[in-house]
Order: sequence, then C-alpha cells, then structure tokens
Amino acid sequence: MASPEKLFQVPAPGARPGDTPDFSKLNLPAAGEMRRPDMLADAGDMMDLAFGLVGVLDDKHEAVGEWAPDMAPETLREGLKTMVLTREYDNRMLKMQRTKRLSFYMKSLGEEATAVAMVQALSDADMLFPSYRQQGALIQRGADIVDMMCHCISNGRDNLKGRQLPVHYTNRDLNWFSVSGNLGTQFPQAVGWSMASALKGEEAIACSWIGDGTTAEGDFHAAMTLASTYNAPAILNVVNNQWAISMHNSISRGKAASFASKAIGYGIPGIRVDGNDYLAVYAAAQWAAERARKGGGPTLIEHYTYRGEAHSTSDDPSKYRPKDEYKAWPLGDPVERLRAHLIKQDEWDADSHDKWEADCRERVAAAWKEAVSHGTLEEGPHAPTESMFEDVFAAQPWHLRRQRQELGL
Amino acid sequence: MASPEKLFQVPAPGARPGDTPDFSKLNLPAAGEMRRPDMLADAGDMMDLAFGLVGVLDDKHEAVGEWAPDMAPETLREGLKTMVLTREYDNRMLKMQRTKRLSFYMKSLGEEATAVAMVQALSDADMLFPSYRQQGALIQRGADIVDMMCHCISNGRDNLKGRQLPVHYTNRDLNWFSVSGNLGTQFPQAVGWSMASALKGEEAIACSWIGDGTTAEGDFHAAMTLASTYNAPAILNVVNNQWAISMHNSISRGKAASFASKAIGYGIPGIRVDGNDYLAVYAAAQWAAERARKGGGPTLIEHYTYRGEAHSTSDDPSKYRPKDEYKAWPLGDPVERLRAHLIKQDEWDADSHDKWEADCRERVAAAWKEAVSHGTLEEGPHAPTESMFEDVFAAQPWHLRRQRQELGL
Amino acid sequence: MPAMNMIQALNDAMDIELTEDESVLAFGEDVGYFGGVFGVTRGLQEKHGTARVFDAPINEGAIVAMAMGMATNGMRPVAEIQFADYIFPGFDQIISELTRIRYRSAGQYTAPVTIRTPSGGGIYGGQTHSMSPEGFFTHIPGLVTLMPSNPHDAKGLLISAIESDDPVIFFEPKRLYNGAFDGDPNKPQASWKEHPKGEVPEGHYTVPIGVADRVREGREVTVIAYGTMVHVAEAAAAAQGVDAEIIDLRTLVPYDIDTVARSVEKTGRCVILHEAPRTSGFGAELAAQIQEDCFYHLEAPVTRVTGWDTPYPHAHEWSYFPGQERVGRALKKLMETPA
Amino acid sequence: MPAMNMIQALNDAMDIELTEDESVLAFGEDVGYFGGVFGVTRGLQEKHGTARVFDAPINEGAIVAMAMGMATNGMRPVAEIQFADYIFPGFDQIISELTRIRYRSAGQYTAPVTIRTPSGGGIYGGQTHSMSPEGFFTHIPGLVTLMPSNPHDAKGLLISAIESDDPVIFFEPKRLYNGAFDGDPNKPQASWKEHPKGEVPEGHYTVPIGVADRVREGREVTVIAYGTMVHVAEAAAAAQGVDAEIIDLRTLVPYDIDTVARSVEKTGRCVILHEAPRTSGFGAELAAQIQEDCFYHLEAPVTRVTGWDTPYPHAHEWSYFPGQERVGRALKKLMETPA
Ligand SMILES: Cc1ncc(C[n+]2csc(CCOP(=O)(O)OP(=O)(O)O)c2C)c(N)n1
Ligand SMILES: Cc1ncc(C[n+]2csc(CCOP(=O)(O)OP(=O)(O)O)c2C)c(N)n1
Ligand SMILES: [Mg+2]
Ligand SMILES: [Mg+2]
Repeated sequence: MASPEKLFQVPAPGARPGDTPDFSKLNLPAAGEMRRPDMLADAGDMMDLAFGLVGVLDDKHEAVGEWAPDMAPETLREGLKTMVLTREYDNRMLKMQRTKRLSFYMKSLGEEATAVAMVQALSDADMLFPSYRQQGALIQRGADIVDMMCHCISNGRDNLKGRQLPVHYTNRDLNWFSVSGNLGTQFPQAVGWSMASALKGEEAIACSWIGDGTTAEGDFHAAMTLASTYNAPAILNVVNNQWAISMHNSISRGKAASFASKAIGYGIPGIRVDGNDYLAVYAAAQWAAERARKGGGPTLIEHYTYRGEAHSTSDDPSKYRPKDEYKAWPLGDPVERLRAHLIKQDEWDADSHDKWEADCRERVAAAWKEAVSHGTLEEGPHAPTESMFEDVFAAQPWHLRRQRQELGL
Repeated sequence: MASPEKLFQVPAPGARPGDTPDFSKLNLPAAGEMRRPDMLADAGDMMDLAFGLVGVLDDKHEAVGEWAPDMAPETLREGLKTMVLTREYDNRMLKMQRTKRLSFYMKSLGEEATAVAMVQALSDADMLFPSYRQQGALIQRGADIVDMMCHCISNGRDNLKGRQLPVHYTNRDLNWFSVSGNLGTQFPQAVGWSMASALKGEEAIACSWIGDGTTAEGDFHAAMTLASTYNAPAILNVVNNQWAISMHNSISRGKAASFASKAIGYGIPGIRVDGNDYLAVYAAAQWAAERARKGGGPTLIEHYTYRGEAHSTSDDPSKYRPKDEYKAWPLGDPVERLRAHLIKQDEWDADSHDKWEADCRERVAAAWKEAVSHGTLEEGPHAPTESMFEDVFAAQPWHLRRQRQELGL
Repeated sequence: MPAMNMIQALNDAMDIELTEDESVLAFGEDVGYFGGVFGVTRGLQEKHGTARVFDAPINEGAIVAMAMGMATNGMRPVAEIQFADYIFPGFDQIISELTRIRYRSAGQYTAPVTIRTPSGGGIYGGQTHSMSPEGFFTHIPGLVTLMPSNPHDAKGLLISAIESDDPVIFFEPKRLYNGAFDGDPNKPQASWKEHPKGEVPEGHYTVPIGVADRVREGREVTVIAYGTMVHVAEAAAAAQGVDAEIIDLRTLVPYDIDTVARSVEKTGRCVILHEAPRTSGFGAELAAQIQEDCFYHLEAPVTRVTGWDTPYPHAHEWSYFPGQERVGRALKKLMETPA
Repeated sequence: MPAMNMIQALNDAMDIELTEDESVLAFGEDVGYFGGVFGVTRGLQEKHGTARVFDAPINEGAIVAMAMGMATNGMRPVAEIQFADYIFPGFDQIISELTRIRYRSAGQYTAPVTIRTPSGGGIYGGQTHSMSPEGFFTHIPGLVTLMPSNPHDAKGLLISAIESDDPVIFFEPKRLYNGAFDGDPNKPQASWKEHPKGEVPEGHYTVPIGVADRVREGREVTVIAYGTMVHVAEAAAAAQGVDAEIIDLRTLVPYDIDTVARSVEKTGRCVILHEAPRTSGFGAELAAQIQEDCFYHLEAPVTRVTGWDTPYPHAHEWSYFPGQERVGRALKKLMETPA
C-alpha cells in the first residue's frame, strides 16, 4: 500500500511568497504550431487542440500559422485602443476605491484580450453572459464609461438603481446580460438563451465567460451537458488566469492537462488559446462563432492567461503568490504584444500609443468627474428609497407595499 | 446560417415502440482487442480505453486478451451463483410487488455482473456507495436475503425501521452505505469517504455506482473534480444501461463518444467495459482497485450494458422503447455468458446450473415466507410508531418530543 | 363541462398555452416522448413537436438555468421537476438567479418561467418522493408560489402561471392527481368525476394569482389549507360537526391576506394545515401574520396541524400525514378553548 | 482573559479542536494557505498541516458532500462556505443527505459535520454578500442551526458544534467579526476589546447548544434576537429607555423555548428581530410558537422587525438593515399598545 502522503494529495502552486516564480515546466507549444481544423469537423477529430495552445503572434511580433486571422488594421487598432482604455478605466477605478469612493472593485489587468478580441469577433446581436472580469467586452460593445462608473458608485444615474455591487453591470441595449455575484450561474443560462435563439431560427449566438476556479461548480457541468445535448450555438469561455482568489488553478483543475480538455467528455471542441495573444483569441472566437452559426454547436475555449493584479480590492495577492510572478509570466502582456505587432506592421507607432494612453487617462478622468456629478455611494443622491421595493415582482404585492409603508414611503 | 432544425437538436434513440431495434451502428471493439496499460500509468496515456470497450469473453466463450483475469474457478462459480440468486431474488420481489405486497421494486436484470464482479474484485473493508440497482453487490457481500426482504416490506425486522422506500438498503456491517433516492449524491460522498481513508493511512478504498442518466447531475462533476484534485482512492462506476427511465442515454451523454471519456477532462483514467462480460468487469475492477491502493488515485469505469426490464415497478417500458430491444442487445446476457464460459472450461454444467436456479428459487421463496412472518407493510407489525421521531438528531429535542406527545406517544 | 382529473386538467392547460403562444415550451426529465412519469405532459410532444416539448438531462439546476436563459430570450418555458424532493440541485438557480434577475437588472431582464413539480405524500413514496417543500420557496423574494387543490383550479392557475411575467413555482399535490383524497387511506378516494371541481371548462380561462377560495363558509373557526389538506379539512370539519370556514389558499405568495384576515376576524379562531414539517413551514408565516393582524379578534391561539419535523417515513406514512383525526382533534380543542 | 475579536475567537476554537482531536479537519475555498477571505482559518494550515487544513475546489455541493463522506468515515470536518449567499449549490447535499443520513440509516451512519459560513449585511456587500439565509435551514429536520453574537459565544459554540454528533450549520455574523456593531453605521463600531464578551477564556470551553443567553433582564417587553441584531436591540432599547428583556437566542434549532416562553409570559410583549427577509423567516416560527405557548399572557401581538422581502440592495443598505430606528419604533409602538 502507498503511504498516506502519496494517497492524499492537495495540489500546490509552483511558487509561494518568497519563492522564485518558475513557469519553465509549462512546456507550451509555440505560436503557429497548432493546426486549424475545418470549422464543421467532428469534435472527436480535434482533441489535440484541447491539449495544445493556439497562438498566432510569435516572438518577432509576426502573425504566423493556420490560425492567423485575416483582420483589417483598423480592427486591430480598435482592439488595441479598447484594451488600453479598459486598462486606464481599471486604473482609475482602483484608485477611486483606494480613496473609498467605491465600495469594491475588480481589475482585469493582463486579461483584456480575452474579452475585447472575443467581442470583436462576434456580431452585436450576439448575447454576452460575462463574469465580473469582462469590462473590456462591455467597453468594446460601446458602453458609455460614465454610465459604467455611475453604476459602480450606485448614484442616481446608476441604471441598476443602486441594487448591485460595483462591476456587476447589466446593459440590455448592448446585449450584455446581468453580471451575477454567484459564480458560474450564467454559463448554463447562456446555453438556454442560445437554444431559444436556435429555436426561433435567429442568427444570434450566446457567449459566456467563467474563470478557471469556477469550472469546478456544478453549473459548468450543467452548461456543457446542455450545450452538448441540444447542440446549442454558444461559445463557452474559461478564462484560466491561473488563480481563483488565493487558490491556484490546480485546485479546480486537479490532474486534468488543461481546462479545454474538459470539452472532450461532452463531445464538444475544446480549444486552448494563448489568452494574451489578441490575434489568437480573435481567431478562436471567429472559428467558434462561425461553427455555431453554421449548426456545428458549442465550443469551449480556454484562455490561458494570468491575473495581473489582486483578485479584487479585498485581497492582497502578495500573501499567497510571489510578488513578481506576473512579470515572469511567459506569455507576456496582451497590450504590449498587439502594440508591437501593429508597430511592426507599420500600422501604429509609439507616439500614437502614448497619445492614446494619455487620451484615455484624460477621458477616464473626465468621465469620473461627470459620474460623481450625478452623485456618489456615500453622499447620494441614489435611486429613490422606495425603488428598493420595486422590480421584485412585475407588480408590487401587498406585503411589499406594507413594508414600503413601514419605512414611511 | 443553418436551419433551425439543424441548430436545435434533441437526441433520440435509434428505435421507439413499433420500430425494429437496431444496434448495428454501435461499432464496438471485439473482446481481447484493448490493451491493458500499466496500473500506475498516466491517465493521459490511456485515453484509448475511454473510447474503446474492454471485453474478455469472446464469441467462443473463451477469455482472451490482456485483460483476461487470472481467477480461480471457485471465484467464477461464486460470481455466477450470486448473479443467479440476484435474478431469482428480483423475480420474486417483482412478483410480490405485482400482488401489492411491496409498495415499489426495481430489478437489475442484465446488469448483475456490473455489481457482483465489481465487489468480488474488492476487499471486504472497501466501502460501497451504491445506487438502487446494485442488489447483486449487497448479496455478494453476504447480506441475508431475509433481512433485505424485511427492509423492502418495512416490517418489524426492517433494519431501517420502516423509514425507507424498498430497495434503499443500508448495511453498515457489510460496509454498504445507505442508498439515497436522490440521484448521484453518493458519488462525491464516496470520494470524501475514500479521502478520509487515505488520510488515516488505511487500505480501504471506496466504490460507487451511478447510472448513465445520473452523470448529468452536478454531483457527478463534484465527485470527479474532488477525486482528481485530491487523488482519491475511489472507483467511480457509471452503469450505462442505455436508459434513464424513458430517456435514452444520449439525452445525458449528448455528443460525447462515451461516458468513460468524461474522465479525460479530469485527468482520470476512463475505461469503458463490456458490462455484460463478467470477466471484463472483474478485470477492470481489479485494475482500478490496485491502482487506487497503490496511490494511483481514482478510476472512472463505464459499464456498457442494457436495462433488461422496466426502470421500476412504476413504468411500462413498452411505452417508450421496442418491446424486444433487450433481446437484440448485442452484448448478450451476463449470466448466460459466464455460464457458457464455465461450462466450456469444464467447471460447470447445465445440470448444476438448473439445480442452482431451482435452489435459489426455493431459497428465495423460503426467505419470503420467513420475511413476512415478521410482518408486512400493509399489516405490520412495523417499528414502533414513536421510533419515527428518533434518529432525527442524536438526542430528541423538545420540539420533536412535543410532536411525539401530540401523537399520544 | 368535461370531467377531468388533475392530470388531464394540467395537460389541457399546457396544451392550450402551447397552442396559443409559440413562445411557450415544456421540458423536463421524461417529459417528452414518454409524457412525464405521471403523464402530465402526455401527448404534448406528439402534438407540438420535439422542439417545443422535450426531454432534459437529469440535472435540475440545468433545467432551471436553461429555462431562465430561454425566458430572457423571449420564451415562456414550463419546466417540470419530476418530484419536488428533487428540486434542490436547482435551488441555487432559483434563489440566486431566476427570482432576482428582474430586480438586479432593474427590470431590463425578466424570466417568466413556470416550474411545475409534484409534491406531498400519501403514495407510499418514502422520504424522497413525498416532500412538501413549499415553505422554502415562500422565503424567496420575487417568487410566486402556487398550489391548487382540484382540477378546475389546477388548469386555471397553471394558465395564470404560464402567462405571468413573474417566475412561478407550481406545486401539484400528487395525491390529488387521480382523485379527491380526503386523508382517509382506508376508503377508496372520491373520483374527480363526482367532484364539482372536477368539472373543468373547455378552452382558456384563468384562476387569478393571489386570490384564495373560501370553499366552505362557516362561523366557528377558520381553517386555512392548500392542496390535499383542503379535502382533509372538509372531511374533518364535517366529521366533527364544526361550522368551519375553510379557505383554500391556492396562492401562498402573495397570499390573499384580505380573505384570511376577514375570516379570522369573524370566527376568532384559526387552524392552519400543511403536510410539510412544522418548524419554519409556511404555517409559521401565516400564524405570525394572522396573530399580528387579527390579535384583538383572536379567542384562542392560532394552531398548526402539520407534518412532523422528520423526513417522511415509508411505513409510518399515515402517522406522519396530518389526517382527519389530527385535524379533527385540533378543531375540537380549539372549539373547547374558552373565548 | 485575552481580548479577542470574533475572527480570533473562531480561529482559536478550531485550533483547539484540531489540536485535541485528530479527526477534526478544516477546508473550504481559500481556507488553506491563505487562511480564508476573512482570515478565520489563518495560520491553521501552517500549524496543522496541508492534510488537515486545505483548499477546496469552488463547488459548495462538493464541499458538503466531501465533508459528509469523510464524516461517515470517522472524521469531524469543519467546512467553510465563503459567504452564506453561496451555500445554495450545496443545499441539496445538506437537505437530502447530510441531515438525513442518521435517520434513513436508522443510526448506522452519522455525519458530525460543521458548516461555518459568514452571513448578514452591513458591509456594502450587495445582494450576493449580505444574505441571512438561516430561515431556510431552520426548516430542515435534523440540522442544528447556530449563530453567535460575540467572541465569547463564538468560540464556545463552535467548539460545541464541532463536538456535536449532529450536523451543524454555524452562521458567523460577518459585521461582528471586527467589532460590536450596534446598527449605527455613522459612528465607529465598538472594539471587541472594550466589550465584556470580547474576553475569551483560553483553552477549551463550550457554550451549550440549545441554551439562549438573556443578555438584559427587563420587565416591559421581550426582545428576541441573534447575531448582529442582539447589539442593535441593546442600543435601541437603551435609546428608547424601554426596560426590555433581551434574549440572544444563539441556537435557532433547537432553540431555548423555556427561556423564551418564560420571558414573554413575564413581559406580555414580544418583538423578534432578524436581518433576513420577513416572509417565512425564522421570526415567523418564533412568533407562531410564542403566540401558541404564551397566548394568555400576550398583551399585544408579537411583532417582527426584519429585513425586507427583497434582495439586499447595495446603495440602500441602511434602509434595508433593520437598524436602531426601526427597532426603536417597534418597541415604542408595542409599549403604547394598551394591555
Ligand atoms: C457560488 C460562489 N462561490 C464562491 C464565491 C466567492 N468567490 C468569488 S470570486 C471567487 C474566485 C473565482 O475564481 P475564478 O473562477 O478563477 O475567476 P477569476 O476571479 O480568476 O476571474 C470566489 C471563490 C462566489 N462568488 N460564488
Ligand atoms: C435528483 C433526482 N432527480 C430525479 C430523480 C428521479 N429519477 C429516479 S431514477 C431516474 C433515472 C435514472 O437513470 P440512470 O441514472 O440511467 O439510472 P438507472 O435507473 O438506469 O439505473 C430518475 C430521473 C431522482 N431520483 N433524483
Ligand atoms: Mg481565475
Ligand atoms: Mg440508466
């Protein structure tokens, strides 16, 4: 019999605070290495994609291999700009949280491409079921950042009437679902939404994101099972940013080779993609969207990336991982990589980049100013207090009316 | 865009009532075809087992191939005898249900090997977390069939004090857990149990069974995730008997090639085995048990079999599948196949078989007589009525005492 | 008017809604080809097609989530949970998602989903086919909770549920599917054919949400019940010769406080019945509210006759079930309480 | 005696149990290396090892099921659910399995599992970090439900929970983790250092399950509260100058009916406080039982001051929270009710 230590194992990350980050064991395929199967090929014939890594941008900032998408420079620049704007938005909001103007915030540093490129490859009618870390997707869809801020500070202009924690955006006009605080619940909902679209014979597909840690939830299995059974036209994204608050992704992944490989047991294509490679994300999204629209059903995409900052404003990552681990991440930074690619293509330059960054900073600062002019969480104005009793039901029943009256309203 | 029909799909079985059963598309590997990897090999290096079918008994009733287990004839005969006894037990109980002596019953016709051979390959200290269709495993463990009957008729000798529906056996003395009516809940519990065993440095492993339909439950995913993460010494069986009440297994399986392939996404070995091949089940169980005991962690085994009768006494299968589909099942009958093998080996003969069948029938009839002598559901005696208020908590709190008193007890 | 049992009435309601509104769908475990383990959806797939009436994987959370996702995309799904005992894998999607989406999106998204599920005991189903979990659901803001007691109401209420813009949980007292069971297991139950509420109008009609039915006028004591317990109440009051006013609640949330309060103010005595365990069951809410609203009219404490705080036992089913004897005893005791 | 906040007291309880009994384990999301998002398990992994204190995958059902499986194999697991709002994916394993295994196996298997989870609002956590779902759990037969209001009780009750042979759900009012919050968000909360119940004895001691604490003796009205609301009650009664008898329930099931009934019989008036939504909250059960047991002593209806029947809103946190003003108003109104 094996010793107890051998029998009972708790996975641990390669490095903890004080250790030197070490990603040398990752052993990832190089950009351009993976084949791009026919978009309607059988899931069973592309299992290699689940264990590999789809990458497009190589070390020389060139787009290489079968997955290199055919994209207009204009689109690429737009993507870059949105990612930069998202980053500046995040920076500002974090700062405002640190000065207690927000009750809470969550950044997406390093993961911008997984949201922005994904949405660029979709059509506007496609429905997004995000987690709390796809603000880039919302901005790419065209959300007004003043509106986003007003939500985050629960002021009188908050379109959610102050009911939700910051970053839990809802935006029906932009086909953006309502972010839930409960992990993973949106995954099977997205599948249901896409089934209805299919039933109605509509073009729109659904696209959802969850994190690596969230794949452990039952809702992941629910979504995958439904999607497989009903051939749902949905893109199911797992953003593997290596961490789930303080827990390394191996706690949820266990001994699986990848999160993408989870697709195999459902007969669904699983693609692992370099999530810091904007072009690779775009290419995978385009492939999956076209497959879904052509009747090929769902795709699971694992975005291999790294959470560059704290989980949220409530934790200090230096307590559970090396401070400089992000710098050691071998797949680089999505903004830097796309920037370098565009510059290499002569479609962008350092000055334009600096200027855009400065513009974004300014725009975000101005937006903040405007947002707080509509009130703040601490000082109000908020939505009227009696609105608290609305939207529980379509019509207010007697017990809620009584409760409202108890408050003197 | 694809047509709505192409987009939205609901899987259907190959044949419905009135159709001719057709299993020609199954395309299963022949007995002896699959390789038997080293017991501590990496899960990633045996994915073929999840898509194939481990079989040992060939058409000539010979044990062939790498998986052919080295078993004493005595063990084989014991297995055959238990399977026959189980079948006679089932027959009797169904008949008694038809005459309203039981409120409910569930047979295991055709699936006996998936329970009996599995348990024979384990040690008595290993803990069993069954579903409601492993009565064969309980009998193999040595349960007294009178006791089993007393439970099923909730009489005064029922070890569960009349609290459970028939066939929901509990037997701690035999390391048999408590059968739950809630599908799949036992799967992650089994993993937890086995983790505790590992923690304590004990030899015992856990073994659980669920059905094909039940794999869709979140608890399946919970069990697999836990087992993978903590390297739990557990055997997780999926008995794919093709049906979940009226639903074909494709409703839960979706587009997956097999249930065994679900193991891949957890980095766990997944083995599909011919569930009607007693020797193959034994071989797979032995392999998985040894792997677990040696620190190799969990194994998922899909037993490819067919539910020979109704789901339970509450449904009529001719309403949703061809009446004769069972006869067309290409993998035959586990009892017949093992019997033929033993006869071919000169370790058994037709007369002994007939005699054993007759013995079992008699034994079961006598057991029934004895069981009802301890009372019946309809007429009692039952456990004392006040026992209804016991075992809710370790000690009876005031509110239950009051409720008992309200009943005048 | 045709006589229907409750299964036929529910089937009829769905058939009508599937016919009239193409956004209505029905699905669940065994719901499609087979028509449900109790036959409530029988024939609907054949008539309305596999794309509108279909089987679902055995994952109650998936079923609720799928329904919710579809509903936010314009559908009106009717999801069946095979037994109320098995609804809990779907509880999170109900409490955290389905019932909150209107609120948390400030009305941008709504989820008009109906969840149908058979509940209650009396069929020797043991502890996992007998639960009455309605109490849990009444504690969830944003969820309408219904339970009919007869075919007429079943059809009209289910149509209201499907047409409601709120999520609705619809409990079907399975012991009433085939007859008006009055709590006495020793006599054959009355067929719905002989029961006035077994007469079910053809075509579309609704029984409104939030409106109770005073099934018996009386002056001595108010009995509040729903589902199977309505029939037990009628039988027990008759047996005791008590002039009870019996209220069939039908809607638990938001229940008909006016009818309830008016009755208790009149009678000054109140007993509440349910099959579910007592502690924190829905009877607790009713008793708490009634003693608050009707305090000065009460001549005796509000009493509860309920299932026990144990799982539903198989062999002792009729000791668990709050039958005529226990209800009768409670009525008698209440009547003996000095005013 | 050392002064501790509630986090330290809970940590101490687990440390003692982990030290004294090797069958005790602690796990949950972020519980291992990090020591929990509120730090309640901080340092325990380092001290007791990765095999006894460890991280768990984000699946609350898996966490409960794992705990139950381990418990049936001789362990005493203490499982943390990161926020009570996130317990519902584990609800089925709790209601159908953990709390029934003793009953359905007729005592052959038992599952001494403690589930710890922070609950309640007041931290601007919005609707998914503020729930008080204890009411749901009080409707589950076979489950002990606890909620302490201070460090002293937190430690002693948690030790009782871990040592109990019943499954226990242990709610930790997160707003009290770091101080004795009395419901007034506009003044700094009192440090536990200055609170008598912040004095926590060293080593092993227990606060018994099922025994309430009368934190204030009084004659005019009985206030029943638990968790954060105990402190609100004290402040509101003081502010109103009402001679209230304040009962800190501590155990919700099985609660201390004797202490409760004796007090209400003495005062003749009763108000029940909780943060959870009103309808079918645990206050309903208390009110229902009290009016039944103490009917002839009541001079006014039993009143409830609770959270509203809505999700917990972010911006309107302090309009949702049943604070001093609302409690005070209820006390005043009760006192004005003619006897
Ligand atoms: C059902 C549920 N359980 C627990 C939590 C608490 N929680 C919030 S975020 C988080 C970690 C999620 O990690 P991951 O899925 O990897 O997403 P990431 O934050 O890395 O984007 C946890 C445990 C929750 N929100 N919901
Ligand atoms: C949680 C839950 N949902 C639904 C049911 C009702 N039910 C009982 S058995 C069954 C079918 C199970 O099929 P499968 O898993 O294939 O097992 P088999 O009966 O074929 O052995 C269903 C849906 C249940 N018992 N528990
Ligand atoms: Mg993550
Ligand atoms: Mg099956």
